[in-house]
Amino acid sequence: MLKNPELSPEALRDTQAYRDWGLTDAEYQLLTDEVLGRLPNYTEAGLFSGMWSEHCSYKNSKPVLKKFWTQGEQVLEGPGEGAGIIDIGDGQAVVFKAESHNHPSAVEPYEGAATGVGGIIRDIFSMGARPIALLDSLRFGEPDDTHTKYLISQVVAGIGGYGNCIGIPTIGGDTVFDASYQKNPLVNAMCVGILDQADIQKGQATGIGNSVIYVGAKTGRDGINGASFASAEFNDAKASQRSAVQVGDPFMEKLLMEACLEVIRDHRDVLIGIQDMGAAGLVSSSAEMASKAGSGLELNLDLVPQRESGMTPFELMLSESQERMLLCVKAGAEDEIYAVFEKYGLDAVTIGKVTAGHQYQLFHHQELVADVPVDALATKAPVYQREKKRPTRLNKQSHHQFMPRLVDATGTLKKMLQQPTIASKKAIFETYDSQVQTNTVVKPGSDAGVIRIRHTDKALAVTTDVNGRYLYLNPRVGGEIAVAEAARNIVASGGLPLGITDCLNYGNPEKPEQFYDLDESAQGIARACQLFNTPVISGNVSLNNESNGEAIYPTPMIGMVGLIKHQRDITTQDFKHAGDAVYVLGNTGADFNGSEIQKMLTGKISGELFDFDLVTENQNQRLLLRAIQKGLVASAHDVSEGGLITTIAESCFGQGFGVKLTSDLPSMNFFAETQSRFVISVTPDKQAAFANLMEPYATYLGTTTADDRLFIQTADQAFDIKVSFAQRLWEGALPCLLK
Amino acid sequence: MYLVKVYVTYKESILDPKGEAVNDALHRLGYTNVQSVELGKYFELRLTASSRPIEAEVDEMCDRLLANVNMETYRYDITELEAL
Amino acid sequence: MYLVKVYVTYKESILDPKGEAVNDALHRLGYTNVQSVELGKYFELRLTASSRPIEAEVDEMCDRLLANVNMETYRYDITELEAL
Amino acid sequence: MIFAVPVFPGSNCDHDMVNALRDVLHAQAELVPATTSDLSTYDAVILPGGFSYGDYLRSGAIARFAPVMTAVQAFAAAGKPVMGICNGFQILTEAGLLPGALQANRSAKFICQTSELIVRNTQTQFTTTYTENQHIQLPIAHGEGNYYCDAATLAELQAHHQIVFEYADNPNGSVANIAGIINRAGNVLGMMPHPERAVEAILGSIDGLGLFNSLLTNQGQEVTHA
Ligand SMILES: Nc1ncnc2c1ncn2[C@@H]1O[C@H](COP(=O)(O)OP(=O)(O)O)[C@@H](O)[C@H]1O
Ligand SMILES: [Mg+2]
Repeated sequence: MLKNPELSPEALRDTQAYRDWGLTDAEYQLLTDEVLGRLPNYTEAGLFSGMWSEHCSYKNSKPVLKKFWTQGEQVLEGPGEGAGIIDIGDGQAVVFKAESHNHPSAVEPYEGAATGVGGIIRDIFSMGARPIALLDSLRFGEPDDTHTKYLISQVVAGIGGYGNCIGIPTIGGDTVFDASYQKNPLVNAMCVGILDQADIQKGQATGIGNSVIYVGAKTGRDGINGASFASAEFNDAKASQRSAVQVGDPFMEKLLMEACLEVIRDHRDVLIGIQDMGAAGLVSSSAEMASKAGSGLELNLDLVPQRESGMTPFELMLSESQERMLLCVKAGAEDEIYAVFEKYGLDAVTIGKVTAGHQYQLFHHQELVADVPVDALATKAPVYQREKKRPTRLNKQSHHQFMPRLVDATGTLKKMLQQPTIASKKAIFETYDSQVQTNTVVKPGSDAGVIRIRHTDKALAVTTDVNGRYLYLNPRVGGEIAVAEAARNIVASGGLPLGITDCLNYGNPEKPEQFYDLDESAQGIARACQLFNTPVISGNVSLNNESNGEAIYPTPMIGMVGLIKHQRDITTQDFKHAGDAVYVLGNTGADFNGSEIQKMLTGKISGELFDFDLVTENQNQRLLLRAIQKGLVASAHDVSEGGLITTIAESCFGQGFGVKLTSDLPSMNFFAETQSRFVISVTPDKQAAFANLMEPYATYLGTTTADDRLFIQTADQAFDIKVSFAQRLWEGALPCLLK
Repeated sequence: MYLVKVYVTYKESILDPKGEAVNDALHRLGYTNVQSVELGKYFELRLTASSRPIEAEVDEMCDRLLANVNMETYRYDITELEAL
Repeated sequence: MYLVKVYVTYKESILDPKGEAVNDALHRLGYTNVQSVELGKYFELRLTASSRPIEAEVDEMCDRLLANVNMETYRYDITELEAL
Repeated sequence: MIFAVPVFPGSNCDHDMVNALRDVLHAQAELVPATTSDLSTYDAVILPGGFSYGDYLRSGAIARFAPVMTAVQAFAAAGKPVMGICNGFQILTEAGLLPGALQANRSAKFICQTSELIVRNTQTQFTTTYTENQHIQLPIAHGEGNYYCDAATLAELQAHHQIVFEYADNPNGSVANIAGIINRAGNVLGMMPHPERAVEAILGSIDGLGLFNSLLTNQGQEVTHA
């Protein structure tokens, strides 16, 4: 059945066929001359192409990732393992990570998105944690062409299809539409898990003679060398070379998750390590487990459960079949482990063992088909310090702030509420089960999703955020804002930010201008993380998000988790009663470059990004959190895209209250996107204490009302609209656009 | 008017979890002589003639929407229905 | 060895939401000559002969598992495959 | 009263149900594997929500053949209370313990939202703590919750007051706004909404408590029709 008989080592060298797998000539040379001291055979070269891909080795992004701040006394496990871990007290910890599945989702949106969710869930339970929440961060083109609509509906269906079936609530995310993502949508998924610190697992294989056990789905020819595919630039001409698409099987994963968690909980004494098979499948999981432990490893590929006949070692090792895990178990304890998987009807097979030394050896049909140093695979990928050049688009920027001219404030508001990025995302998140596991206190639709921790008084707040437009205008400040905005959403929900994960979605790092974006924004993220005390504990890099040479906006998705110490502090964005005082915390400037209103009125964004001050941001966040913890706040909503007016309108929509407010700002400023602000409502009995605490940072605007009317007298005009009508526009926009 | 029956199945090498679930269920019910099950989609379309040849139109619908050619294959039968 | 192709569709009186969704999508793509779409299931079973007549066996599998006769109907074709 | 909550491979609301019963209602409840063949030591059975066997064929179609379903049949035949929530309802219809079938939602999409229900029959052992025509808020979360039955079956259901819950604002296309039905004998109830998700104020609603409290109050005794 072999379509391409495998090339001999010499033929591989002479034909340079390794280039098709993403290995460069220099990398092949390095492999031949320094790592092996001989020509690699077909299988060996394949192993290296997978392990040295950007997706597995971070060869282009490592120097950038080093700049991240990863310390903090709360960190139990930083980047490096499957997912990071943070202490939340009482012997418990939270585990989280995000993963991109951009390219697979562009090719097969349903399965691409579904397997993205499946993959990130495995990262979490392989750490020993029970997954308790999912989030999805999506970027699509403008929803006005049929292909984009198709992508949106399929991606959303795929995310729901997997998460709903496996029974993990999807409680948050964000969705943005911009032409920048039209050919290259972003599909990032985040999973949060919780564990007892005693259950923390590592992906390692130690102890000579211990067994390597394969569990879960059988290996087929799906997604062969997908890691290299994910790392390659998109190009219409290449469409035909894509290897088989992976299909997700959430039912299998549900069984696998329950079985693995049972092994971790009840067979701790014989379990040495556990790791999911993600990118570069079997080679990546096994080589990493051995390398981390300083061990050698030997696998007999004939024992690998196979879905198809005649698979070659290359295919077996690089297949990205889903729903598979690798365990390292004490010799002699195999039967005990098999019994657990048997109960769930799953395959569990010993396929190899830990060996003395540091070689990675594969046997197939009684022949040694690969024999390479294990560290060379797992840790010796070349690292590139890419060239960095300030992009011309930044050098050409105008210093002038765009000033929207508003003839009709209310009319502009109506239009704003229907912008796809501003409009309600209910049509999307209502297709996700957000309540399974019965811990969801705040469902999607407020600033952060909140889940209580059963049998404690604690809760976790989670969010994903980033505004690529800000980064496009200023990558460094945009990076700071991405973290600040995430923290703002956590704080508005009553949480103390604990840490972040990220998906760094960028263009081709070999282009100096694109590398500039990556490097600058990483520094912005790092600085903000340090100030907010939110270390980066895990993440993922997705480069080459380009189609036919055009890169997306730099889009580092920030996934943040915060701790709510007492459940009474859980706060949502909806106004709660009529007659409450409405305040805005933070100053409003005439900040319009990169804003939704600039986009809405001019069709594009341009100019130098407005000023942003992290210190002010942090101070305002601390102030709000203090007020919440003192019990002074009825509702809090952070101000982001669409400005103050959008924020106020959203707070009205939740429970249908109106407002009667007065401001000395001009109407236009109600659309400004000045950072570091919140809209807060306070019951009359708490108003004095609140004002006292917030002076002089919060401004009183007026009160909520029982009327179905949003009324704001500004310096020049008035916003005046029925709340129910405005809400219909806001909620109706997306379903209408997606028709 | 035409009746078009379209059959969409996974390509070889693509995992078919649904087919496997049915296969396993049939085995549990005692039909151990079942060797394999594939579960695909079956569309019945009714359409009137357009200015283009019907085969070209159906091919295009399949390629664009009814199947994802990265992972699925399709075939179809076209029957011309008598006008009422 | 037999190859059995089973087609399961909704009974006539029943609305088919997924078929309608496809119908709407085809219209949006400009195939306005599409009058209706039904979306059903298509099974390909491979099975070896058992002691019972194959039709009886397939009927039973359909009634018990492959279709829900409250809302679906089925039909099938059986082909005998040559032994290899 | 001891509740059994069968766990099918792929069930995912099984723990939610047991947590509601134990933590909130302080009732005795046990998870039982789908391989269990005897339920005679229990007083009530609740089939939980989820995606049994992935729901890859039709919701509930494969689960209906799990060994525990033979026991559920016997349990129901003995007149003891059986309740099916969401996937549990789908399994009960596939198993023939309740009439009709559950089809894909009218929107062809999964829907997760709070829905308003009207309690139409309070003369069942599952609903005595509600008042006739009471409006309650319960979460729904399903892709195939669109109840279908033919006209004759519907007439039967109506004639015998077997429609227990109706949607106030039909979210999925169900015939006659049906959200939950009971069998003729009055001991098997199936419903798409999730009462176990509505037993704690912090999660948004406590309107689901009525079902469990009714069961606990009536202790498996048939409610005499007024
Ligand atoms: N793809 C999605 N999945 C789940 N929830 C989403 C998604 N997109 C948006 N949401 C929810 O909609 C609400 C508004 O989102 P967003 O506009 O991004 O809020 P913010 O500007 O406060 O970050 C949030 O509760 C968010 O979790
Ligand atoms: Mg927000």
